[in-house]
Amino acid sequence: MRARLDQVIALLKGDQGADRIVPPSGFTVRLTLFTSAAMAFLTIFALALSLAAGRLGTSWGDELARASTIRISAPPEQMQEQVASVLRLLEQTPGVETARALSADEQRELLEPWFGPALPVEQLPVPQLIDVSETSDGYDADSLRLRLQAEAPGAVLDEHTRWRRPLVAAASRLRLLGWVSILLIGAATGAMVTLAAHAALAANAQVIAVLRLVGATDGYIAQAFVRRFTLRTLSGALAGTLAGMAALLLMPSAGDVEGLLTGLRFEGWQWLLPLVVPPLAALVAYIATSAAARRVLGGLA
Amino acid sequence: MRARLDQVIALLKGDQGADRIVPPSGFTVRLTLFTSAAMAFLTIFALALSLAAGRLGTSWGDELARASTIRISAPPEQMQEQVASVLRLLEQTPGVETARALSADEQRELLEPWFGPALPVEQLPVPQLIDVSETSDGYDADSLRLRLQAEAPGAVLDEHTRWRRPLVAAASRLRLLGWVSILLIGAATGAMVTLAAHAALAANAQVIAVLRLVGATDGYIAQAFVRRFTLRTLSGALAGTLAGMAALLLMPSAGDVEGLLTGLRFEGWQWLLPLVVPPLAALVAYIATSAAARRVLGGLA
Amino acid sequence: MIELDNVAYSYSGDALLTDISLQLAPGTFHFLTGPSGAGKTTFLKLCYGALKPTGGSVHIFGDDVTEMDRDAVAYMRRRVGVVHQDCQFLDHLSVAENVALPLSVSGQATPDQAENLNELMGWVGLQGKFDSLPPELSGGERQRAALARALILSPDVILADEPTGNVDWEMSQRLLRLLIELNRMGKTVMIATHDLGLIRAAKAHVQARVLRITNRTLQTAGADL
Amino acid sequence: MIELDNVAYSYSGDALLTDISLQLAPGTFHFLTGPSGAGKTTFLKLCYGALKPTGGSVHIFGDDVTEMDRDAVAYMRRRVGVVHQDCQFLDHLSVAENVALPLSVSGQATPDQAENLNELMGWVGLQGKFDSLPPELSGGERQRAALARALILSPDVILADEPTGNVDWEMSQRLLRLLIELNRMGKTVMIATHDLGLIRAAKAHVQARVLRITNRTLQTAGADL
Ligand SMILES: Nc1ncnc2c1ncn2[C@@H]1O[C@H](COP(=O)(O)OP(=O)(O)OP(=O)(O)O)[C@@H](O)[C@H]1O
Ligand SMILES: Nc1ncnc2c1ncn2[C@@H]1O[C@H](COP(=O)(O)OP(=O)(O)OP(=O)(O)O)[C@@H](O)[C@H]1O
Ligand SMILES: [Mg+2]
Ligand SMILES: [Mg+2]
Repeated sequence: MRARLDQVIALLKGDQGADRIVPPSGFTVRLTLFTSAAMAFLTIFALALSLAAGRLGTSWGDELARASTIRISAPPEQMQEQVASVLRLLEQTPGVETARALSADEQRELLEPWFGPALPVEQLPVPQLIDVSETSDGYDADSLRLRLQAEAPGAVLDEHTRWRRPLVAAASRLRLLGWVSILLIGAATGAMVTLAAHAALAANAQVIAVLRLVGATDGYIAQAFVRRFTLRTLSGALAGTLAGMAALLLMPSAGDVEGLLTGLRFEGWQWLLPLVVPPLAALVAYIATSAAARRVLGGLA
Repeated sequence: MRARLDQVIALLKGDQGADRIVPPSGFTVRLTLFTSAAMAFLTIFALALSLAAGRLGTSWGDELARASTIRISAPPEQMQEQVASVLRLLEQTPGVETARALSADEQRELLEPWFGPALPVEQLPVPQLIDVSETSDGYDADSLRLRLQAEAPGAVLDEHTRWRRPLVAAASRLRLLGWVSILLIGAATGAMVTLAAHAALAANAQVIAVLRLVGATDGYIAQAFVRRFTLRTLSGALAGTLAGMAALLLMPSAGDVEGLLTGLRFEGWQWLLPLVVPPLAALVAYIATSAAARRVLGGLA
Repeated sequence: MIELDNVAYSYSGDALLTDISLQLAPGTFHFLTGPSGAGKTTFLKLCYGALKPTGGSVHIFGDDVTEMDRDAVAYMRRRVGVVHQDCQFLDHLSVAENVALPLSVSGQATPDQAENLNELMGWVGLQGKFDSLPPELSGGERQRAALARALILSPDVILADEPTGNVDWEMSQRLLRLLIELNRMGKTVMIATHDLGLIRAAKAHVQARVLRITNRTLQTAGADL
Repeated sequence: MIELDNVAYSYSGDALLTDISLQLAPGTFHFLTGPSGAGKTTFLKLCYGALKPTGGSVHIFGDDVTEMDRDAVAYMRRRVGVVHQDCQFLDHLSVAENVALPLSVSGQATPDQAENLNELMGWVGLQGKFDSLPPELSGGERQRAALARALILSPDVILADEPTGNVDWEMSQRLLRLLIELNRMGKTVMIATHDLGLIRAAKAHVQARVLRITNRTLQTAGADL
C-alpha cells in the first residue's frame, strides 16, 4: 500500500527527465484528449438525464398520493350495514393503510360546486364515499373489486389517480435508460482510451525500443507514458465535464412546466456528482496505459 | 460528376495491389473500427429516444382531447339567459372550436354513478354543463375566466385535461434532448474518426514515405488509405448499428404501460432510419481520411 | 539526363552547397565522394527531386524541378532508380513484394515480370529471402534489397547512396559488376561512397568519373586515386 | 566479462550459429568479420542479452542471461555500450540530449557531466550538431552520435556493429583511435566490421584478435590479414 502511494506521488510529481522522453504531441495524444473530453461531456448529459428522470419519478409518485375512493350506493336501510362491512373488509386487505367513511359535511363540501351549499345531502340518495389510502406497495385492485362485489354489491372502487402509474413507470424507465447510457458511454470511454493509449504506444514503438536499448528499466519507460496519458485524459475529461456542466446551466429553463419535469439539471449536492467523472476517466487511462505499456515492453528484449 | 462517380466506383472495387500497401491491422485501425461501432450504437439509442419522445408527445397530445367544461350554477329563472350569453361569448372567443350545452339526459348520465338512474335532474338545482372543445392552438383560459365572470357570474371554467399540458411539453423537451444527443454524438464521431485517421496516417508515415520514394502518385497512396478507413468505418458503424437495433429489440416491453410511453423502439418505417447511420459515418471517414492524407502527403517531397 | 546549373542548397542559414554545375550524360558512370556530412546525400536528393535547389536550377529529363507538380515528380521517379542511405521498406510485405513495389505502384505488375524479379534477387544474393519480412534482414541484406528495388523498373538513371556500406568486399564487387553491366547497357550511374577501394576496383572495368565535394562545391578528383 | 559456452542460435528452423565458445576478457580488443548475413549482428545481440541463446549458455558479468529478469537486463546494459547497425534515436530530442540519454535514463544526469559530453561530441566530430535533431543528421553523423551515446556511461564493454560503415577513411581512423584509447584504459572492445582496411590499421596500434563467422561458427582469423 505504502509502495503504491509512493508510486502515485511519483506519478504526480513527475520526473522532468522522464517526461521529456515521450514526444510532446501528435495525433494520438490529441485523440486521447478529445476522446476523454467528448465522452465526459456525454456522460454529464446522461447523468443529468438520469437524475432528472429520477426526480420526475419521485414527484409524479408523490402526486399519485396513493389514494382511491369507494362509492357505496345502497338503499338507505342497508347503507349503514354495507359501509361497516366494506370498512371491515378494507381493514383486512393487505396494501390498504387507512380507510375512512366521509362524514355528511365532507360529502356536502365535495358536491358543493355542483349543487351549491344548500343541498340537503341527508335527504338525497347520495352514495356514501370511503376514502382509502394505500401503503407504498399498493393493493391488488382486481381482487379487491371481486371481494367488494361479494360483500357489498353497491360498492364501486374508483382509483382516481391510477392514471399516473404509467407515468411513474415511464419515469423510472427513463432513469434506467440514463444509467444504461452512462454505462455504455463509460464502457466506450474506457475502450477508446485504451485503444488510444495502445495506438500511441504503437506509434512510439521506436522511442520505447531506443530507451530499452540504452538501459532504461520497464518501470521508467512505463511511468513516462502512463503519466502523460493519465494527465491528458484527466485534463480532457475535466474540460468535457466543465463544458457539459456549462451547457446544462445554459439549457433554457422550462418555467412553470417544471412542476412535472423538474428540468435537465443538477440540484444541490448533485452538482458534485459530475466531478467524479474526470478522476474516473483518469483511472481508466491509468489502468489502460499501464497494461498497454506492459504489453509493448514485453515484446522487446 | 462523371469523374467523381468513377472515383467512387474505383474506391469500392479496390485495387488488389493498392489495398495491400496499407498494413493490415494495428491499433489505429481497430480504434477506428471500435469508435465507429460505439458511436453508431449510441446514435441508435439517441435516435430511438428522440422518436419515442416524439410519439409520447403525440399520444399525450391526442389524449389531451383539447376539451374543457363550463359549469353554470344559477337560480332556475336566470339559467336559460346565462347559458345563452355564455354560449354567445364562447362563439366569439378565439381558440374555441365548438361549444354545446349538455341536454338533461346527458347530465343524468354523468350523475348516474353517483345518484343512480332515478335522479330527477330537472327538479334539482343541478348546474348546467357546457362542453367546450378547443382548436389546436387553444384559448387563453385566464381571459376567458375574466369575461365569464363579467357575463355570467355563476359560470365556472373547468379545464379538466389541462394537467396533461406539462407532460406534452416534457415530451417535446425529451425529443429535443434526443436530437441534441444525436448531434453531439455525431460531432464526436466525426472528430474521433478524423483523429483516428490522422493517427493512423501518422503511424504509417514510413509507409507513405516509401511509396512516395518508389514513384507512387499522391492519388494512389491516398486512395489506398481512404478506402481502408472508409470501409473500416462503414463496417464498424454497421456492426454498431445492428447491435443497437438488436439491443432495442431485446429491451423489455412495457406491456400495458405502453399506452402512455410507447416504448423505446422504432416503429414501421422508422426501422429504416438507423440504416442511414453507417453511410453517414463512412462519408465522414471518407472526408476525414482524404483531408488527412492530403496533409501528410503535402509534407513529403 | 540530369543537369545542374549553378545550383546552391542550404537547409537553413548557411549554404551547404554552392555553385554546382554538372551534366549527367546518358551512359556515364560517376562516383561521388567527400567527407561525412559534406553533402553527398543532399546532392543526390537534388538530383532526384527530393529537394528543390535554393539557388540555380535543376533539370531532370529536360524538366525544371521547381516547375514539376507532385504527380510529375512521381512519374519522374519511375525513371530514376534510387538506393537510399537509410533504406526503408514496407515492413508488413515480404522482401519480394518490396522489391516489386515500384512495379505495383506504377501499375506495371504483370506475371512475366516474375522471371525478371527472380534474376535480380539472385544477382544481389537474396535468393533465399523471398518470403522474409524486411525486419528479419541483416544490414547488408537490406542494402541489397534496396538496390534490387531501385533496379526493378530498369530505370534510365541509377543513383546509389553508399550501397555497399554494410556488405563485405566480395559482395560489394558483385554489386559493382551488376552496376557496371547496367552502365554498359546505357544506363547512367552515380554512386556516392567513401570506399576508395571500390572506386579503384571500378576504374579497372569502366570509364568512371570521380566527383568530390569539398569546400561546399563539386570538384573532379584527379588521378590521385 | 562476457562468456559464451557452446552457444547455438536459430531464428526459426535451421541454426544460424552453432557451437560457439568465447571468453571476452577485460581489456581485450576483438574484431568480428564474416560475409553479409553470416550472423555478426546476431552474435553481438547474444553478447548484450537482446537475444537469448537457443542452446548453450551466455554469462554477462557472471550472470546467466537466461536467468536475468528484465530489470537486470536493463542494469546490465548500462555497463555495456552498444553501437547498433541501424542506429535509432528519439527524433524529438536534440542530438546532445540523445547522446546524454543513457545518463538521464539511469538517473546519473548531473551538471558536471556536461564537460564529458562536450569532449565526447568533439571526439566524434559533432561539435556543431548539439542542437540538431537526429533526422537532420547525415548517415555518418548518425553513426557517430550512436557511438558517442554508447560511450557516455563509460561502459566496461563496448560492442560496435559496423560503426564506420558510413564514414570516410579519416573519420574512421579517428573513431578507431578513440576506441583504442578506451581499450588502453581497460575497456573491452568488440567491433563487427567488413572493412579489412580498418582491421589492418588497428593492428598497428593494438593487440587485436580477429574473429570470423564462417560455416555457422566462430573462428579465429589467421595472419592472412
Ligand atoms: N533535414 C536537414 N536539416 C538540416 N540539416 C541537415 C538536414 N539533412 C542534412 N543536414 C545537414 O547537412 C549536412 C550534409 O548532410 P548529407 O546527409 O548530405 O551528408 P553526406 O555527405 O551524405 O554525409 P554522410 O557521408 O555522413 O552520409 C550535414 O551536416 C547534416 O547535418
Ligand atoms: N529477426 C529475424 N528473423 C529471422 N531471420 C533473421 C532475423 N534477423 C536476422 N535474420 C537472418 O539471420 C541471418 C544473419 O543476420 P545478421 O543480421 O546477424 O547478419 P550480419 O552478419 O550482421 O550481416 P550484415 O553484415 O549484412 O549486417 C541473415 O540471413 C538474416 O536474414
Ligand atoms: Mg549521406
Ligand atoms: Mg549486421
